[in-house]
Amino acid sequence: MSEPLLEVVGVSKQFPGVRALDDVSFTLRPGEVHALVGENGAGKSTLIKVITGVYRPDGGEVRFLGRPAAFAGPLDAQHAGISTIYQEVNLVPLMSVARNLFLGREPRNRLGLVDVGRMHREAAEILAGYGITSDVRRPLGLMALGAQQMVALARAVMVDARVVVMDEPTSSLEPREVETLFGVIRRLHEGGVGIVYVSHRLDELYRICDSVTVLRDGRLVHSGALAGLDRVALVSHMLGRPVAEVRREGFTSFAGSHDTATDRPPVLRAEGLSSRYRLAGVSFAVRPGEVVGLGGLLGAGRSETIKAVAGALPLDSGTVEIDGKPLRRPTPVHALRAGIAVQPEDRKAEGLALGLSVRENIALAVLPRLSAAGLVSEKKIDRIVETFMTRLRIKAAGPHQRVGDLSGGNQQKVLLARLLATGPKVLLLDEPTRGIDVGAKAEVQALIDELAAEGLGVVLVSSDAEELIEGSDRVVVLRDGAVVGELRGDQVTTEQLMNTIAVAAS
Amino acid sequence: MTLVADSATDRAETASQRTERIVELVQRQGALAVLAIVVVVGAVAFDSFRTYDNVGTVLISAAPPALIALGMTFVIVSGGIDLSVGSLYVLGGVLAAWASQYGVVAAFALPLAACGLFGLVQGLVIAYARLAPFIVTLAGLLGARGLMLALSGEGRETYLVQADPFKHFGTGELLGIGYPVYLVAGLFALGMLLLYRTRLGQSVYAIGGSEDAARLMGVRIRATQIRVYVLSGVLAGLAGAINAARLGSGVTVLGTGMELDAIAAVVIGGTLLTGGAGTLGGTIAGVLLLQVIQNLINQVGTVTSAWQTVISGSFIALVVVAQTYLTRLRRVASG
Amino acid sequence: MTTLVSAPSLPQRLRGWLPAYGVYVAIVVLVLFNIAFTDNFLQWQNLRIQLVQVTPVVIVALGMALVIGTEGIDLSVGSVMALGAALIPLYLGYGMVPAILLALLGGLVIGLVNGGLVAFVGLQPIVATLAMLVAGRGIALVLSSGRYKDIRNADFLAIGTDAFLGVPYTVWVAAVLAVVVGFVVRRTVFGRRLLAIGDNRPAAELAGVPVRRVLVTVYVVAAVLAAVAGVIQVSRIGSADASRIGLLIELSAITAVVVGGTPLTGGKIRVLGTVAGAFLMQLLTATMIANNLKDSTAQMVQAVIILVAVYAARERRTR
Amino acid sequence: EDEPGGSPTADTSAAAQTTKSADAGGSTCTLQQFGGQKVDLKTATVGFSQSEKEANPFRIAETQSIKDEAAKLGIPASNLKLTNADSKFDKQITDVSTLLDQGVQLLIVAPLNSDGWDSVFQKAAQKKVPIVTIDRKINAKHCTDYLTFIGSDFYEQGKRAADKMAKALNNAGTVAILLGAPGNNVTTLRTNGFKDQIAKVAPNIKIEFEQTGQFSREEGQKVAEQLLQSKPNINGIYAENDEMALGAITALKGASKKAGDVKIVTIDGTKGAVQGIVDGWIFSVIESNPRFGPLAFGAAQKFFNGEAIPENIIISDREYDASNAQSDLGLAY
Ligand SMILES: Nc1ncnc2c1ncn2[C@@H]1O[C@H](COP(=O)(O)OP(=O)(O)OP(=O)(O)O)[C@@H](O)[C@H]1O
Ligand SMILES: Nc1ncnc2c1ncn2[C@@H]1O[C@H](COP(=O)(O)OP(=O)(O)OP(=O)(O)O)[C@@H](O)[C@H]1O
Ligand SMILES: [Mg+2]
Ligand SMILES: [Mg+2]
Repeated sequence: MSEPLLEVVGVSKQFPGVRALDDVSFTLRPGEVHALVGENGAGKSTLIKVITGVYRPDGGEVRFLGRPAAFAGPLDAQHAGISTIYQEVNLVPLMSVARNLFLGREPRNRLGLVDVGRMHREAAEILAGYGITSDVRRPLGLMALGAQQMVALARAVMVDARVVVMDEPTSSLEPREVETLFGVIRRLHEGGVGIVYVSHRLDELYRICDSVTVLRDGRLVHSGALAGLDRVALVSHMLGRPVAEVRREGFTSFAGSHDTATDRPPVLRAEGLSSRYRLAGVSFAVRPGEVVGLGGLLGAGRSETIKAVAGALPLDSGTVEIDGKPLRRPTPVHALRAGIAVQPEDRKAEGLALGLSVRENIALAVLPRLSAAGLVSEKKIDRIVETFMTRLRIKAAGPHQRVGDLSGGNQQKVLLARLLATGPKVLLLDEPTRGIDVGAKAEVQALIDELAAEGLGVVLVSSDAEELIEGSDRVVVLRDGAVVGELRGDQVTTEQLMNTIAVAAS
Repeated sequence: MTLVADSATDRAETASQRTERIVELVQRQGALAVLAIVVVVGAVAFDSFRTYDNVGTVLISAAPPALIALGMTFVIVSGGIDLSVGSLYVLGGVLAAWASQYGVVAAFALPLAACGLFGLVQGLVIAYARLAPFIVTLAGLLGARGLMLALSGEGRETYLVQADPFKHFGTGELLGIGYPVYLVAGLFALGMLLLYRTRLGQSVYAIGGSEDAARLMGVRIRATQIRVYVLSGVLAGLAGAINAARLGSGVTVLGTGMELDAIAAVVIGGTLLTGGAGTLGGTIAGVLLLQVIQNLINQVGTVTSAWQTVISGSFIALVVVAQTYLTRLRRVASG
Repeated sequence: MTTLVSAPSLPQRLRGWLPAYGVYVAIVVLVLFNIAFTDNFLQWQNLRIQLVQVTPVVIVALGMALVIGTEGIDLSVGSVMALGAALIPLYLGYGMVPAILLALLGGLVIGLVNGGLVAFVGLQPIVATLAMLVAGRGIALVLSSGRYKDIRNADFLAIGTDAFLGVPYTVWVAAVLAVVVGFVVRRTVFGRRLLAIGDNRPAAELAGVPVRRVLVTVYVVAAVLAAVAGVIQVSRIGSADASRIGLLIELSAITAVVVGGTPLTGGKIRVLGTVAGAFLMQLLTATMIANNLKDSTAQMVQAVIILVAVYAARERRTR
Repeated sequence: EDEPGGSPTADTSAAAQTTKSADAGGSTCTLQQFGGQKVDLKTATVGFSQSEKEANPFRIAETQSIKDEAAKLGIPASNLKLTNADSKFDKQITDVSTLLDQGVQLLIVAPLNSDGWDSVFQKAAQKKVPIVTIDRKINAKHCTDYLTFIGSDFYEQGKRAADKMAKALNNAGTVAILLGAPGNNVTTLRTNGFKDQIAKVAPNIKIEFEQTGQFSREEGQKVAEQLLQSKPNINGIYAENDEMALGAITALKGASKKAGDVKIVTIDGTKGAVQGIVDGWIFSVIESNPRFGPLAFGAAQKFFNGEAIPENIIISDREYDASNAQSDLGLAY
């Protein structure tokens, strides 16, 4: 076997109150695609940050190309040959796509000035290879998350790296983009580059990874080739539960079709939602106990539809009715009061108050109910917070921990807890399982079912086609901000979904 | 794999793109547009406003604030703020006047070096101690003024400019426009190159746009921050020096509130106070706009001092509200 | 909830402790210094002077802390003080209470404008209030037709001079306001919402927090508090000088808030820390005046102390 | 000299400035020497640049006096261009430049600072516009740069205040100074005059404390409060303007002192301060007369008529104490 590219030897990292990494070791060889898996909060992202010098380990050592490496930061690591795509898209939204792509290594002319023309040309060429054809001079922030992720990928691969680290690169990608990504990985793999690949989507791992390292609660629990390890065994490692138990419970938790009487009046009815440049008359209805999926490609207007219903997108025309009563004014406050709870796509930017505690975040939307005459009742808050922390199995040092210090999955659960605490009639979920581990994902999916069974209307948006199909009773397909089709009953299959999209496109 | 956008989307894209471009142009040049309107109105209303002399006066008066605003633009784009510039401006003037006894080179070198050093210290504290720029430079405001008072015998001593070439630089004119104006124009051109066309400039935008992302993308945050504050300090010192040359002495009773004027000019010019976006062209327009408004008030010649402040304040609010409205249009237009 | 929790080490505990209590340590140090080097320091009368002098800053800083908690800033407080002051002599003829109410109403109007510009127009707080900083004082000057007025109403002057239980009325006012603000921040829905907005405004909005209403209220409260400070100042000085009252107080107030451990990034407010921060800066000035320090030295010392205090009060993030 | 029961306006003729010395040993300047054009003031445009907001009695009286005199001479209001620098020196330089660009034929300036006028003089010299500086002197060349200075002798004011203080304390005691704004020429001169004279006439008076009160009542009060706390043995306070003295009085009241316990000497001559003498709180006020209108326009008129104008026109300032405060209260501004 060839010399290892990267070795992590007995690394530990302690955060206030949490031991994020405890004596973790792992090895990466040239041309190897190494999966790093574990539940939310297992320490994957922390390990990556230790490798690239974002964090300093409390103990242990990182060795690169046979020599001890203590990188001063990502730049240092990048110079040495370790390129990273971080879990949350980490680009500068206000800067243009091209400038983001080339930041720190802009092409320069003889005077040492940035050669803007060449930069734009090259950027357009490079991104075309990733299926992105939009204007590279536009601010990056105007692009969809998936497109941004592709830019980050292109950026990481552009340098001649020896090691490429990818922390959940597919969490905001479309199937089509995932294929592009895999093509890139294959190319790198053939070029002898070592790849560390973090993902919660197990089928992906089996498609592209050679070996796997499993972390649980900051400790190494398994490391070895992936080929010999079946899914159930892998999951049992991750969850720390016996194989038999995992096999019995399975890991897709949607119950299938729900009991929705078609004659019941809809709990949510959206009529002709229009907003310049974004939505062109979207209409649909959701009955109590029904899960309606919104399908479509990136940029089809799914998130916009959700926001419009939640009153967070100024509308030119259109109405939203709850239980037959139209919303008086389409603002988040009124929508919430009427019983609409929304889980936004980007939990960091729009979902959570990261600086506040788990407790404050869960209670935020229901403060009026937990208070009398404007004074909050700590007791009532404690009760509701405890209920939901237990029900959603939120893993935190306690209700007073900063949400920003939780792992991605647990952050998502806190967000869901806040929605449920409002006792909504309609749930709007935009990518509810993005970045969530198998265990939590199953829990969230089961939860969606359970809530629907309790009579809630659910609107579900997911880039994970499987999840969308399995989870929804009906799928409304969008394109360019308009409804182009609807799948019901037997039609709710992946093929039908793809067909509808493709037909509309042709 | 061919579920790519069709021609319908393309058409929609171009339509929205066109609107966006137009709106973006107006927005980016918003301050310039308002400036043009104000100048035209002024020229129609007052004979004495459209004289060549008056243009010269506006430009030369705008020179020191423009330099300060130039540095402030870098600072604000990088996501920071510099409240110390007013004090550094006075300090620079006093030092320049004092050093002019050793010749014109010293008269420029000393204030630039001293104020640059002051900026360096602020930059170091901001970068390494990770304190909020607002508070660090607020302390800088006090510290620099204290230093200036200490150097001038509690402000009692006014050093007179000794070097004639230095004085001549401050008061001399070419084609009726003072020399400092040419210097400032040249520095703005350099500033534009620095901001738009160098890696440092890119880093400034990046750390202002998202410090976390910039760090993970390998931008050297600290080095960039430090440079930005040094630049701001140096430019404030230079502004002080050319003003000393123009006034012929190191006046100690200057500069209070100057930082707020500079911030106002930069923001009027369309730069986001939260960092990450802004142009130097806008800053020039912002500086000139504030000067022209003062000038117009003087042209009227009968506005009481109380009303002058009311007008200035309302005007700032008005322009910024207009800016914000345009920005929002742009955001809507581009999705 | 089965996370490994280990007890924090001593330096870690110290680190957690310093931001919260650093400002009190600094006060103790300064008091000890004064006991050693300043004449007539340990006297009841001296404490009274310091309290009376710090009162306007404390009141303004309380409002400022609320604004900063929403990730905003209010530069217009000094001008609002001037406006409140300018209104007093205009309406004192109708009696003390109407005059004070009108002064507060003046503050309320400016607060509404500030809040409206921030919450509805979407201006950045520093710009919106910068415009008001300039225009507000202009309005105050116009109202007072440019010249200050001496106050002769004995009832009104009594506010600034008389005491209850040996403590001046004005100090009582500040104390009560501090308690109320502290209570609001800790115990009310409004306080929680305010902090959530400061931490993440879009998130708060989607969570159904009436963001605009809360923001407008915050700016109104800050402005009304500033007007209260203006009224107190007039009663103390015995004249309403719109060109001078509240000059640069926004900087003192911001300093007090930040030195007291409230971060400028919002989402967190330390009310007691703010009061202590104001008191620390007041004690510092007093020390330097009492020891007849030169103005230049005084300013440089102040700069250093601010930096040290804020450095101690900063929140550390692990790396 | 005074007219009993004079009109309520401040600008009674009795209150007007009188010249003390029309030429303190300096040169004179004629239209010929200066090289300018004869101008008829009635039809001329005149510029007046005020340095600070008209928010305190001194500045209000000063600007009003210029306006009144211009009206009296029949200068149309639209020909009198007023600017206000709002205490910003840069702005004053720009203001004056703008006035020159507007083609004013006479410029009256109340400078914020004595130095820093080079660029303005250069421009004025080119256009041959005579500059009359009032209340604060400008350090520059007479007859080339400016026509004349009309104002008080601040150093002298400080000396007179020292004499009063010496008298009040019987030549012995401890005194505190409430300084004006730092860096201001007025502050410097009033301080130096006071200290020099105290050293000369009453060496037993110790100056134990000097802190700036920024020429403002609020600051003056604050500083005085601290002062009375840390140095309760103070016998006298010299305030460099009336505002700070009035602040100090409030502080004294707060410290439960009685009128006359601490002797206050101050400079300016505002109504409030003179009333303070009547009430017993202030020992003496040295006047600094702001009514520059008549003298300024008078000098200009003479100049355009070809007469020689002296470099300095120093006005004689009144002083108020217990003997005349009641009767002369009407003269205060
Ligand atoms: N800066 C921090 N401060 C305190 N605790 C932290 C910090 N960063 C991470 N943690 C904690 O360390 C643990 C590991 O977090 P990490 O982000 O590495 O998990 P992960 O495996 O990447 O999870 P996910 O799949 O949800 O992204 C978690 O318990 C988290 O709460
Ligand atoms: N591949 C792409 N390249 C460039 N811009 C894109 C791309 N895909 C989408 N966009 C832009 O992003 C904007 C918003 O996308 P957004 O993610 O909100 O859509 P969406 O339908 O909600 O998708 P999702 O539900 O996956 O988030 C669209 O208006 C479109 O202009
Ligand atoms: Mg992670
Ligand atoms: Mg979306």
